[in-house]
Amino acid sequence: MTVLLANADLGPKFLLIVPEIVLFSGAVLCAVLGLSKSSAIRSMVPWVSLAALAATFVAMLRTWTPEAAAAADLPMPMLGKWVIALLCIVGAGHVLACMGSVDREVEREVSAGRSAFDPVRVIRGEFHAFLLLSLCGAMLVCHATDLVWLFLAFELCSLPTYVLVAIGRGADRSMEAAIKYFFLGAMSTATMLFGFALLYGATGTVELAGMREAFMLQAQTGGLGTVAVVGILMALIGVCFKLAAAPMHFYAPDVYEGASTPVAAFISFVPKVQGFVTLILLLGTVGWSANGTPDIPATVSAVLWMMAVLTMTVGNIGALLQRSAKRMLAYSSIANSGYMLVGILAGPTVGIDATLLYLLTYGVANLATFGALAALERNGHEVDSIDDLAGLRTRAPMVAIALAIGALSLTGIPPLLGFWGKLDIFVASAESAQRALLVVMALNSGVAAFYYLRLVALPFVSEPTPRTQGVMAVQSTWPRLGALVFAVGCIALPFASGDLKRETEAASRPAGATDRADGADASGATLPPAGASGPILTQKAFR
Amino acid sequence: MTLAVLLIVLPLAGALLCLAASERAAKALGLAGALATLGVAVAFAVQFPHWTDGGTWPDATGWAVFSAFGVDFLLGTDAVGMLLVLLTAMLMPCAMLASFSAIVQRQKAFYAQFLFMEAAVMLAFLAKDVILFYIGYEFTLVPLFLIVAIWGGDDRRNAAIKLWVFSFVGSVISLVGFVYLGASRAAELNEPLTFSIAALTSYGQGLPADVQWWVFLALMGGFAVKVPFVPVHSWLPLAHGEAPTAGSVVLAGIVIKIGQYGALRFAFPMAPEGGLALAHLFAALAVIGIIAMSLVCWVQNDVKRLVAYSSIAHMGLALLAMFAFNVAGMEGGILYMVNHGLSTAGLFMCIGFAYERYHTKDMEVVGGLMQRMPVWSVFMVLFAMASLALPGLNGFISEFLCLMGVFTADWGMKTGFPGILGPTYALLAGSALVLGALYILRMLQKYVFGPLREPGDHGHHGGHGHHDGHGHHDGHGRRGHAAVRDLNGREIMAMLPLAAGCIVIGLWPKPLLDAVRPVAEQVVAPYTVLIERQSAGAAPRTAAVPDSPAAAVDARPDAEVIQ
Amino acid sequence: MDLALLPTLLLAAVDGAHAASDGHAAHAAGYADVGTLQFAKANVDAGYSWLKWMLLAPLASVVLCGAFALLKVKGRWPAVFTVGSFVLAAALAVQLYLQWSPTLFSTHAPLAVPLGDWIDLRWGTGPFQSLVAGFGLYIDGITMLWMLFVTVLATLIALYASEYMESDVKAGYARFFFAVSLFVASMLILVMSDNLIGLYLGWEGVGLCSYMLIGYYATQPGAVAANKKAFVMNRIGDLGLALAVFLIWTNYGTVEYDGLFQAIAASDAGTVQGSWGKAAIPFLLLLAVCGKSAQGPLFTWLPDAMWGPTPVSALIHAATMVTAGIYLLARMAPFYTAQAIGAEWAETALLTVGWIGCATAFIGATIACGQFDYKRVFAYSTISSLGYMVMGLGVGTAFGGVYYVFTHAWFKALLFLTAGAVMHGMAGQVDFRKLGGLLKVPGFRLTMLCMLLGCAYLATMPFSAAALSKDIILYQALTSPVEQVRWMGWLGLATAGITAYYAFRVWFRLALGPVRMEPGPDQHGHDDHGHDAHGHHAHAHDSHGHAGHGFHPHAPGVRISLVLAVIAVGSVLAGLPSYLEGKLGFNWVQRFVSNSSAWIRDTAGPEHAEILGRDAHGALFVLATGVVVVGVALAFVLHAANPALGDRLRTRMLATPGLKWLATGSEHGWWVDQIYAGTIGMASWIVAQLLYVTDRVVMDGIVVTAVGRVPGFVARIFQPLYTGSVQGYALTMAGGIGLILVWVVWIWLSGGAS
Amino acid sequence: MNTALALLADAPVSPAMPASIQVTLVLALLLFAIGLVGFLTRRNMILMFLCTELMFQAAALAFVAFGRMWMDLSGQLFVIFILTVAAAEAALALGLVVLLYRRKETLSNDAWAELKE
Repeated sequence: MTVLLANADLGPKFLLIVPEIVLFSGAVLCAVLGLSKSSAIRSMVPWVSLAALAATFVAMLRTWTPEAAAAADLPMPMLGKWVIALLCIVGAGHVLACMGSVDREVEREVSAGRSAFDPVRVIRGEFHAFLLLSLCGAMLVCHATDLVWLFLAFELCSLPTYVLVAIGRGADRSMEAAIKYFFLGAMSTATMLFGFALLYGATGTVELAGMREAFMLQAQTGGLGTVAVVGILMALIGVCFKLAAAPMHFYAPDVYEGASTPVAAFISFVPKVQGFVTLILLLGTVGWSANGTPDIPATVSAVLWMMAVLTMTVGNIGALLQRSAKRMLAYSSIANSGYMLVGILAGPTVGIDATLLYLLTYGVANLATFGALAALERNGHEVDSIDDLAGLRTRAPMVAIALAIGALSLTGIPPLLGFWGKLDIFVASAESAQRALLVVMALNSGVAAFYYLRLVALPFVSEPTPRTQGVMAVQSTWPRLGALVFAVGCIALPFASGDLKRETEAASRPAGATDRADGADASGATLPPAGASGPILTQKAFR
Repeated sequence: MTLAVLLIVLPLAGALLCLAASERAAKALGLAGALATLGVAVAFAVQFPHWTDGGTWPDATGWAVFSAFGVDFLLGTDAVGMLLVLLTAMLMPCAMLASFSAIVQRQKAFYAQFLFMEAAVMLAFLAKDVILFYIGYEFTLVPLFLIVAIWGGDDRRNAAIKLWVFSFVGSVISLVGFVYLGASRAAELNEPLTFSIAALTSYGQGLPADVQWWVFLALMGGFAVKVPFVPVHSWLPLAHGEAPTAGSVVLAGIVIKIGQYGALRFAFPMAPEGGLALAHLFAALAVIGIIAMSLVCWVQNDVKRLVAYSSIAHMGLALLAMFAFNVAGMEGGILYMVNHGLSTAGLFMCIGFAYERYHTKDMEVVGGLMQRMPVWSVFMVLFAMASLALPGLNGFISEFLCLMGVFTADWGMKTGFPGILGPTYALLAGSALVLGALYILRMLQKYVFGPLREPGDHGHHGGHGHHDGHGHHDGHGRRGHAAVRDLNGREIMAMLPLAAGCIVIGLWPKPLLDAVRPVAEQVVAPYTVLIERQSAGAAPRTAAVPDSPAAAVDARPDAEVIQ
Repeated sequence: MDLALLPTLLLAAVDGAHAASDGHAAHAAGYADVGTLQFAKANVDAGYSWLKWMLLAPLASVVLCGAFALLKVKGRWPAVFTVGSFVLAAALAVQLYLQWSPTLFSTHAPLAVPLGDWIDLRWGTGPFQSLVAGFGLYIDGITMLWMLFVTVLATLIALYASEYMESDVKAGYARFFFAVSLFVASMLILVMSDNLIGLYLGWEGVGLCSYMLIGYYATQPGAVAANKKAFVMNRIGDLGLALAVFLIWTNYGTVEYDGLFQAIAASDAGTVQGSWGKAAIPFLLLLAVCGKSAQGPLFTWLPDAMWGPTPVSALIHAATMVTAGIYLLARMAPFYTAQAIGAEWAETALLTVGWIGCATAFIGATIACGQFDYKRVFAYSTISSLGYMVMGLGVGTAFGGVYYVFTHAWFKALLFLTAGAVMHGMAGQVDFRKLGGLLKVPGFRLTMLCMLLGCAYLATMPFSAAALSKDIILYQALTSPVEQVRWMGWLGLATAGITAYYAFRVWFRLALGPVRMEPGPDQHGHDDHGHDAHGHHAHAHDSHGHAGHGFHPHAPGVRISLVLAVIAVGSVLAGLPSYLEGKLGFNWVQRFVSNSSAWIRDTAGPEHAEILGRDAHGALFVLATGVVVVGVALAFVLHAANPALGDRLRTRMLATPGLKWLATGSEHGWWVDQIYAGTIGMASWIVAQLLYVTDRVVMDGIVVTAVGRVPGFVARIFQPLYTGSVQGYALTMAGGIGLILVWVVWIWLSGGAS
Repeated sequence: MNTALALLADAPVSPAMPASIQVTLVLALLLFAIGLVGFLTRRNMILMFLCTELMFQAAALAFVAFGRMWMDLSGQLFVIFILTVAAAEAALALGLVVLLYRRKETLSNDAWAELKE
């Protein structure tokens, strides 16, 4: 107890979680308003959650200064800033994506007067509340200074997603998705927890900083003990479940297919953020350090390496066989986790910022794609089969454009956002001499080019079929708009890449580390005199 | 700089305008955009100061927009790039003119795709940064895919997918090479990450031989798909076979040139040791390609496919010549880009116009068109002769230089450029002269000359075409194809620039030769030094290195007996 | 003109002929070794740049005719342009001769006139560091000779064609003259260019024109097959030429004659020993010659080239283009010397040339005996005569070869033009079995007499220009110290006899005997088929009447007759150089050769030599006359006195198994075409088909598809793992983790912790 | 407490553990294994959930044991939070199970295996 209280001066910490508090109160508000009798107030709920996200963003900008972060002695001071911003922006996209789709039938019946308002049947409030809560949990992960906080934040992020999957659309499939997600999630969480226990056993503290010191000592005196290593591995298992990293990925296709499209979009992104932040913190604790000594145990990195390779490959080849768009995107999200694991493996100095940036690029492109799907309906039902997209350009041109841009960005076609994310990971793995991973990733993106192509070709090349008669954009314009905005983001954000890179580098800097020497600073690369290292080059060569 | 930027922005703007405009305005807008770009390109070429000294222009400092990724938005190019820019700017309006009547649906999209493609190609040719080049190089895929997939023939789906996957995988492989160079440079020299061509070139040439081997393999492997090289060529005949006329024109005239341009600009200079070590492999592939593909052309009955295969053979010769590592070969190879661009594009246009009239590309079904379309057949014969390298036309200059470069490669000690290929390769590649004549003339024989055969009633005319001219048969002939007329003014306008180019370059190549030579020397220089080193018994890399081929020549013992 | 003139004229020429045969003890030193070479440097004189009009005039006509063809303007203007431009060119050639030949003959220095840049690539200052080939003229003796007879003959034949092609005025008239003008321009470039690449330009240029003109009747499958064949076979030769150019450049660092010859003269026989790089040059050049001059293995395109309109056959495929090969050999004679490539290589090269020519001459003659298409007979006779010329250079007398080129140009043109006149009249009948007694047909008498003259010359009737020139070759051969060369001489002599036979076989069959005029299929005479000339068409058909009945041939008109007469005179006068040699003290043609790069071969053979133990000159005269007389006599017996006998003989031969092959063989040209088609053609066609199938089915169909399928295939393997049951997933997850751990432990145990 | 810190200071590797603690840890491991095996074998959703609870409690037990070993309270403190979260999960799980039972009148999760490849 005293240990905690001893160095638990909560002032700065509290200051830093103001954004989350804002978000939390937003969630509560949503839950309350959702139960209002007046449909006008009920229909305000999405706007409230949007406002909450906006407020969170502003609050973050205000509170999250380097000084404050340093005062709160977080292991990675500026990590939270990036993550919260990311979650606010993409989260807003998710809110837009599920506008008008949550309990649509109920509202229609109520407005048609066919049935009276019944608080039990209306779920909009809970839905948005849980959505915000989950985001809140993902944000809180960044504040973790000890395993307890980490575990709690982790669960706060996870549990609401189970509910979201269950209530997203009142169909059997979503139920099935929910139990799969929940039970397997519970199992992996338990495993992770046991891993935490072992870590605690190996170090005698739950403080990340303390554990780090302990591991440092152990590493210098004959390496980490078996207990520690096993603990790390078990913790990794729990994390990888959230990342849907092979072999913990099996649930993903089923769950995404079962969940409603907006929810699928949500769980394909937010748990990844949560997972990767946790992973980064854990690895940092285990001994990852900016100056690379001592590094994480070879066993752990070997496991991660194999996981990365498997994840990329499983995701991409799995996606080849799918006819269901959501299932295909599920596999694609698995593959993208693999790419980000490559970034993690590239090490703290070059890898983390690449991974953090990739989170953004993936989130935006993914949302553009999923959002486009969410903005479609076929006689009131979700559009899922890829064949329903044939000739979409004639029925919903804007949606088709968003879909295509999102898919191209996921493919990594320059100059779209996705390309820059991939490029950054490429560079990171090359800089850290992970040649094998580089090649595997390249080949994988070659495979990926094939299935993403469908999302471009079907809407724009194929002609409409009888089957696609009923396919049209949902009557609420917001999902369409969201998808479009994020598609535009895919085009526009690269031009802000300088700032983005700066932020990610700041975020990836561990506490007390000085500025990276060899980072790509935004001041623009200055060319060395030609022939400096190439003796053969003639003075006249192309420059 | 502004002109260079305009070259990229104008087509983009034009494309967006096209998309925004109405179907009816699309043609005009598209053509206007392309012509405006042509104007800018000409202005650019007029201002270009380095036509004869191999320098690059403009040398403005880049727009730091992507510099976070080590990418400098640096535009500028040398004489070769300029030539390709001009070629692109010239071909685009022609291609559009050629498709006014051929494309009836989704015209906005069609012309927009071409302008998108033009912007991308311009970026690729103007980039002074590897990643910028890659952006253009890769982005051409999207419009190209759509053009083939939407406006293509019956098998367009298969063709488009193959085109997409092949090119994507290929370019990603070369991207790996680029990234490896850039990143390991930054890591090794502990300098900020940069992808500027100059920096990577100087760094790559400093790498140990085995690393260069891999780098060259990655870069060239990627570009080999685009060129295309046997055995990764099989997407091209499909793509050409299915693409609409303008698509084939642009694909053959410009897009596959990006592959060769990449080899010239990146693969060769950035990993000379690798290039040297792999030269025989690629040369062998090229020779196989030349002979095999020429023979395949000989048994084609689908005209378009025939020309597609022929361009595989031709590009094989161009690449082979580059691997000769001497000025004649490199110069010939580079000129081949331009000349092949002109003549093959012309052939595809002719074929396209005939296809528009008869809706078949099968020489068994349609032939002897000279009687229906004399003017068309004049162009056809002209371009055919150009592509079988008839002296006095453009094809000859490049093909002759290519063969000469390859042939004289191992007398290099005298020429000042020790190559490693030689007469054997030249002899094998020289068979292209004969085989080329064989298949091109077979095409003319069946397609242009001979008795008139038309889809409707060719059975009737089979064998004895001399019935056809007779008055009492004309009614019959008309019933078959009354509408078939000779080329109209627009179509002639579309082909005139190409024809003029073929003749002018053929008779007055000096400006081109002078423009290309310095660049060729730059590319060849490192290889000269390397080969000398090897022949001089592997002196250590730190040995003093002459910095110009001329000096390299002086450094060498003169008396050289030919073995 | 009239037959009566001929004997007197010939008698008057006898002493001249003897004067020709003796005299001339030029350096007949060795066979391959001609001592040290030296070539006068060309003197550059821009004052002669007016010569460019010789090229520009035909090119202007090309442009005009092309415009007419494109704009479909009907009318006779193209002929006017063409003839006009040719007249101008000829006038300029003559002007050049008058103005400049004295200087040439006194200084021996060729004239060099730079006209402009073409290929100009310099990457260094040193030797071998530039490839320069400009539009420049290099004019020495042989150039001037070719310029003269090409332009003059071209003018005459164009005039002839302007009537011959009348019926095409509304169709291909402009196209025809477009090609003809282009041909003359290219031919002049070929002979006047001052570098090998320029020569290559003309070389392929004339090839293109020949292609266009053979395929002039583009609707005829045969014609377009023939012109493809011609072009491709020539391409094989051109490949040889290109490789030769490469080798020349690699060895001497330049492709410009002037520097090149100086370089050869500078090289010494010692160092060149065993350098294949140099030794290969003459053989590659020979390959080029085989292509262009229809020699050796590549001769088969020339007979098919007869698909072209007859004036074309006369101009291109008899008089001028096909002699480009001989020009090349003469021009490149320095490469066939010991100093250039070493003695034994030089001798081998010369012998090869000789044998190729000799064999071709013999084979061509034998095939000509079996043909019934008189035009094809003349085609094979051309092959045979070209063989003689090549053999001439092979046995070491460029003078003999070139002289025969000169004389042959005239009488062979005459032969073809008379043949053309007959076809023109007989609705394209080319089978002399269906014709006869034309000498009696009004209007055809002049034609027949001209043909008689032509045949007599072809048969090298004694004292004819042909004989005077051909005997130089035979004399050189038979008196050679080298035994092989002597054998060539004997074979050549035999060939002369055969030639005499088939030449008169044709004439007897056509001119004598009962009048027989079956109209032809109207294929060659007026070929406007397929061109859109409708109304005119019907008319043409009525007037010439397809049906045999009521067929009345139309006799050649003024222009044709005039040209025939002029060329007949020309072929007689072609002998003047020899006739007048006694008076002038020099041979007009020989003087050209002596003042060219071929001067080393300008000998007419040793003055005093023996054949069969007799004085060479007398012996050769007797022998040559003998074989001719025998040949003509045989022809007379079999085809004039008693044609039935000839036919019976043939049927008898066809009946007897032992001799069947002889008759049929010579009829089918010894099946050379069939053999090529059956071996090389078939083989490569099969290979090509296989390659195509491999590419589509194996490469694209199987390999690519397979590689493309691999990921999906792998995915399918693991698909069963996605059972959909929670426990299943939990199990696979656990299993996966387990496997990974096993792998980790394994690499850990095996030492290398990644 | 202080001893624990001292231990941490001078003995980086985990201190020698009393037998009792070893027994506890083995017990925790057994619990975890049982939970896992049960999860993998049972089809009844409530039992499966209980198995995950077992795994949670195994972790809790391990925490307690290690806390004892290190003479450190934070282990036990962690347990409190674990219990809370477990309760939350229980609520969620049971709610879900009820919902599912309403729909298909069965507790076997084999009824819920339609989503698959």
